[in-house]
Amino acid sequence: MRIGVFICHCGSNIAGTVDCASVAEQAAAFPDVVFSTDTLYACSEPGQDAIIEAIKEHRLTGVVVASCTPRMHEPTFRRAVERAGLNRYLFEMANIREHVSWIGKDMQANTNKSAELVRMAVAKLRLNTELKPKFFPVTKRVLVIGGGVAGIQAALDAADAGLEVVMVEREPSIGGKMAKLDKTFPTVDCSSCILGPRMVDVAQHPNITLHAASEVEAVSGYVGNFEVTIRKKSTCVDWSKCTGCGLCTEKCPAKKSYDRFNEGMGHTSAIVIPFPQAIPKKAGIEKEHCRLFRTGKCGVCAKICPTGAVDYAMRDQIVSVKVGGIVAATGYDLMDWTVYEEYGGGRYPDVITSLQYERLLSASGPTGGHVKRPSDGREPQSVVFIQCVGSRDCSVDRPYCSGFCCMYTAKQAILTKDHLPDSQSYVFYMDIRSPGKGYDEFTRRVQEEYRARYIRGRVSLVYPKGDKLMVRGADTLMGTQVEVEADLVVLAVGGEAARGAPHLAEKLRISYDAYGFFMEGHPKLKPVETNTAGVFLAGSCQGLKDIPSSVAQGSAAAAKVIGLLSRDMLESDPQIAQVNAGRCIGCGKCISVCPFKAIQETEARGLPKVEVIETVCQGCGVCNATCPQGAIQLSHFTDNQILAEVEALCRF
Amino acid sequence: MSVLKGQELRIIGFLCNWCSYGGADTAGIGRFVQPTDLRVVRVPCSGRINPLFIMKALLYGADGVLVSGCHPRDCHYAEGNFYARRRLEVIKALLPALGIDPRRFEYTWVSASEGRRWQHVVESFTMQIHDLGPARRLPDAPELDVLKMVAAE
Amino acid sequence: MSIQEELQAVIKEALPDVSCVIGWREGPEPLRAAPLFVRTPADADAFRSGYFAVNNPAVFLPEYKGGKVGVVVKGCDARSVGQLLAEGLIRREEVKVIGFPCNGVIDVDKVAVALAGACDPGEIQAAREEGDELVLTTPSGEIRLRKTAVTADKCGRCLFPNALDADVFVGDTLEPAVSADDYADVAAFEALSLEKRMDFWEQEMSRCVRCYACRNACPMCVCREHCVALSRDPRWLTQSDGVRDKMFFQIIHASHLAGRCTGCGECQRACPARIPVLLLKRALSRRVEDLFAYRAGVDVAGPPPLLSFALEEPKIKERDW
Amino acid sequence: MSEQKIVSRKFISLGYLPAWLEELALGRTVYVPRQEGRTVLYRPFVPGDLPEFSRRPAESAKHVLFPRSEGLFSFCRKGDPGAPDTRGLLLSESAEPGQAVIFGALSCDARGFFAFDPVYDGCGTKGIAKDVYYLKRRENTALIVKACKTPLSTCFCHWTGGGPASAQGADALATDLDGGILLQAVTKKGAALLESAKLSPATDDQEASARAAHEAAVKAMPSSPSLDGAPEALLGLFDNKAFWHAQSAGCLSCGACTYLCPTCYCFNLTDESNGIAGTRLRTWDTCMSALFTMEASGHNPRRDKAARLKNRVGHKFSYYPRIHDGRFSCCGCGRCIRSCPSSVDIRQIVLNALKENADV
Repeated sequence: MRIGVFICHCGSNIAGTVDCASVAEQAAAFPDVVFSTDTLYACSEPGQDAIIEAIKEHRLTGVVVASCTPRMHEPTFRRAVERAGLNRYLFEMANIREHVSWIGKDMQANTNKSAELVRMAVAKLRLNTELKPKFFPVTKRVLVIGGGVAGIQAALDAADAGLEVVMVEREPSIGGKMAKLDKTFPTVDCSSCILGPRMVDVAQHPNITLHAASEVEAVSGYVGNFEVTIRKKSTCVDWSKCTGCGLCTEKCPAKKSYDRFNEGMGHTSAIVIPFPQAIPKKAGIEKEHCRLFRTGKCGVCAKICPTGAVDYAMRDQIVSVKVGGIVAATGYDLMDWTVYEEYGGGRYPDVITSLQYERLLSASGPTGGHVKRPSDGREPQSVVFIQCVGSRDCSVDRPYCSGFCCMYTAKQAILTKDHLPDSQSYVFYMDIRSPGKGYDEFTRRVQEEYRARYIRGRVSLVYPKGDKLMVRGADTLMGTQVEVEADLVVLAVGGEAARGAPHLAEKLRISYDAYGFFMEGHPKLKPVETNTAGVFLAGSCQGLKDIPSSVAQGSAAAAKVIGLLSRDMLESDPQIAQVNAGRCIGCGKCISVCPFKAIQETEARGLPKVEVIETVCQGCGVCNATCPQGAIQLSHFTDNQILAEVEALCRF
Repeated sequence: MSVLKGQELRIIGFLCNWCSYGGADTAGIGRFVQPTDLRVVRVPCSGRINPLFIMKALLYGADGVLVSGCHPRDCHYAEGNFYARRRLEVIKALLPALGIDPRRFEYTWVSASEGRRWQHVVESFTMQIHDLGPARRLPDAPELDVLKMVAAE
Repeated sequence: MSIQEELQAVIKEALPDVSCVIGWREGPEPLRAAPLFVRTPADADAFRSGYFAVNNPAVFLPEYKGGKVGVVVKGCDARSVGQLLAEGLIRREEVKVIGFPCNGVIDVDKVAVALAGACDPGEIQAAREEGDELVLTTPSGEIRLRKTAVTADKCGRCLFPNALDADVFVGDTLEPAVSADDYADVAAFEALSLEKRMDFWEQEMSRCVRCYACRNACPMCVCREHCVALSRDPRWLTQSDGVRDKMFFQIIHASHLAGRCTGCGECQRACPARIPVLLLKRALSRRVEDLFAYRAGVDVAGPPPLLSFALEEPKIKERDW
Repeated sequence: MSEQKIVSRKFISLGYLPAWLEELALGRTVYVPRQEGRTVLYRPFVPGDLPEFSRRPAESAKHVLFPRSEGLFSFCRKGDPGAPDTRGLLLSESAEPGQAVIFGALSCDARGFFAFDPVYDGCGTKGIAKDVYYLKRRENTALIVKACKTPLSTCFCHWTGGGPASAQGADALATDLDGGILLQAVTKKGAALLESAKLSPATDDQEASARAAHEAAVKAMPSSPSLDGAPEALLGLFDNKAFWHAQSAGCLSCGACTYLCPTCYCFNLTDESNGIAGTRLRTWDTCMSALFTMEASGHNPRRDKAARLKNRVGHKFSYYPRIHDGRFSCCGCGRCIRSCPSSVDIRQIVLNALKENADV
């Protein structure tokens, strides 16, 4: 092999703590290296052109670039060497930025380490072979998990582009958190007026199949050809018959059931249509409240239903569907704020969450939009908002900012004044975070026009005094302690990853962070991709965000899926396992460990052997580590290639 | 060229591409300062790591070997680290039987988001190896001495 | 009828069904039986079982896959058969397993030690058992040795003297002498300093001639000619005579046997340089038993431990950094 | 013993043996049988340790002349960072082998080298292609064999033209006598070793005692069959698959027999390289391994162990003698039988072949 080595300075990112020229000089002595140089920015256009030129001039048959992490620019450089006529796998990277220059300042040690990493890369490259992708057909259908605003946006965009969309929503209706909101900031326009028509579009779009009250049970397969199993949970109502007339909900005797949609701010029946604009507008029985299921005696709804849709014996149904791409848009949930004993830990009925307050403000809410406090139904005169409840608080392991609370608190203060012109709002805050178009102006308006009193400081105690609540906190700007008498306390509870998010991530084989938020492919450059090909992210499941950002991500994820599925055939990654039939003894150990069932038995001249199903193999290499005689080798990560790297370190 | 005499020991890391290599990158992006001994071999999955790679390294010149993969249940390939966990745990038992200090090999799980944790792992393991000092090596065949050469004068 | 005669009869009975029955016959040396391949009833008369029948006949079984073959097994041999079956390397319907109770077998190396230079064990002209004693005829007269001094170590820790899963079992079952394998040999070795342990291997492995008798005598080593010991792709080893490469091959062997080794000790017995290579495998077997409560060739229901996993591993304590 | 002319004779009392070996070890490597672990091998003499004569060595002494692995030469690319594209190659020969003595080898070990000599002296090329590596060591090594007294059950040196006290292929013969060892040199090289003040002149009586011991040793051997027809018999069975299948049933295809054999001289060549520097190794090879005849195409003319065992026996008792004046390339040491994990008995195979061929 004729190898060229390029040591990138990355401006001063690498050259600041690595003597790049020295590394290049040392590399010139490595096996098969015929050309070695250092370069200012290897990834820049002139940098890439220099590589291409060197390939031609020095008849290079392999290239090593020592620069940043291969997770960043490997594809870039592979394309570059390809442009020069080399196979893209005759290329290796040495990571001398993230793994060297950025983690230490010792120039001598860094330079030495960089040279060793280059020697490892050279040693491996000498054993690289040309690999060529195979092509396989794709299923032009996309699965959207979650029917909140991000999922709805992704589904509609993909459907409009002609893709079939399967939407799975855990709740009986789509709409997500946004459907529960009264108004939205900073325009203070009606949430359901914006979202409602989009929800109807989902229901009516010919390309969209909606599975509400359903969950993803299992995902197998790979990009372009996922096999998804969906569990449609029993609602005890046959939705093909239910017309959504609501007669059952009127006649249901269990009128005191917990109202999930209204966050417990009101009561509802045990057979319920979540809210008037629900999509699908179908009734379902909440078994834990239903008299028939609790006492065995009732059955009113079945008797009353004009279409005979009620079926108490209904079971969960399992549906399988093949899709080419997946968008995860599972949103968020509120953190459990009752860990805050100082706010009453849930014991005071007039300390409520911001989302509960949205329901009290909403015209479609349990109070018809009249703000009444839960304890006695009185209109509150003094409303205290406490921000950062479960955000930016290491003591409850929620160090991150939820991002949207400052804005919705301002909105709620405005709405409070609109509803109750004589009321006074107080907002305890840490910082006002309002970067967004028209956002900061909005937070000013609430203070200047609506006269909400903003107090910079945390609340140390909420305690009852008569029928009021006393809110004690610090005013850090004044340097004093303050106590505010409140009729109602609204907690701006922060968000956290949706319940069960890590579990879904495991099914999708995507990463998630310590808080359960899904990991994007790259924080800057791949915000909606994941490291699993064909799986994309939209909305708050990736990290908390407000409605416009969620909608933007929904569209972005849709664009990615549309791009992916616009092709009839996909390229398979050739870094897959290959069987050397001459060495295979057909013992089948690889078959039993393959996580993808990508290896099958076969026969050659009457002897048992195995073969790899190339489009199914994902290239993990478990088989390779299992085969005692090394008859199955993971291309690009063969035993010899890894051993060469080890030897490159150990022999010297 | 070799490890820096008197300063570094030979430590080899086998990292899965999706989690731990990413975690090491994250540590780099965060400029989390680490000792310079470690050299990383990137593999797609901890399940790809044949325990014999570890033994090979320890027998042929490494003073310490560190393996890191995705946390169990988070494997990019669903199951690779489950196999790895068993195999790595079992191979550990070979070290005392060979007269190699078992502390020269450790495996752990670091996700792509855990830059701080990666820094901690590298610091702790490097310190552990420095506490143990250079490893004794079984002699290689004298006829292979030439393999230590990097170039003729 | 002695057990040997009973076995001869059983072998003859089995013959029409199988292409051959594998057992033992007298070997060229009095202390060492050789494998016997009974193809005709007359061949069965040469069959010998007992103290000198050390070889593990299970090693031959994979060669006969595809046809039906009979095999006479001791308890330890039967574990190898069980493990081969569990891994699908042979098929149950293709093997007729004939078992018998085993009282232990000889370790010729221990005889050499017991003789204490009185003669070369190769000079022994005849050997017979008399109660607890072994009577040897040598050029310088008869020598009597206590059998307990020259019985193989593996017999002292044998939990399965009666062949498991035999189609035919001849004789009365024996109670095992011990109730558990305490791996005292491994513990004793690991009680030495690290330095001493490595000294030991450096010395022992320097005798290795790379003949691979250890590998080929191992009933679980089924790669045979495809073994990585000699291959260049993958290339784990150089072909040099270095202790390091020779040690590494033993590591390869032990690691490939992790969770599979039945402890028959054939690797060690086959070694012409008398290197105690079983020790490494037993270190791993102990670990596998501790972690997964798995003994190869015995607990064979379900996949072998290293070809499977559990979501939660109750016995594995991962490093908490 | 009788067939060779004695050049000089000496006696050494046992008490002086260590001192004499130490003297020999000045400027030479002296190999003696030594106990290691649970076996006896030919290892360099360590002052203070007596050679181990109570058990016969498990291995032959061939590794002294024919190392298990030897670097034939090494190579290294020249370092020229300025012009890496035009780097030259530097070759270096391996070092000259030093002087060596093997003391206490068996007669069969010495005769084993007879099988090596013509092969490495270029017999196949009419003397043109001589193997300098082997010949140099052969020249630099002196062999003192020690007469056996009693045979092992696996011994059959007398079947192949040898005997327990033969000095063929050796430089001197040592015989245990009361209180000491009689040393009889049969070559000049041997005589030179006996020029030592540690040795005393031997007497005719001592020589007579030795002769008696040799005769007794010969008498102790069981009678030997005639192997005259063996080359033809084995050739006649070349295509008899059933015969070889039966003979090889117990064979495990390992290399213990060939690696312990004093006459097996086959080797393999491999380059071990780091890409810049490397060495060409010559290592023992064994015809019992499937890889021995594996061709680059993947085709293997000796696919099963029957074919491979046929080669081992055939080579020693048929193919080799047919081009080397009828001399077997087997010295009857019996190590292949003794160390075979399956006790495969080459004597029995040859006898079976003679019988099978006679029956046909």
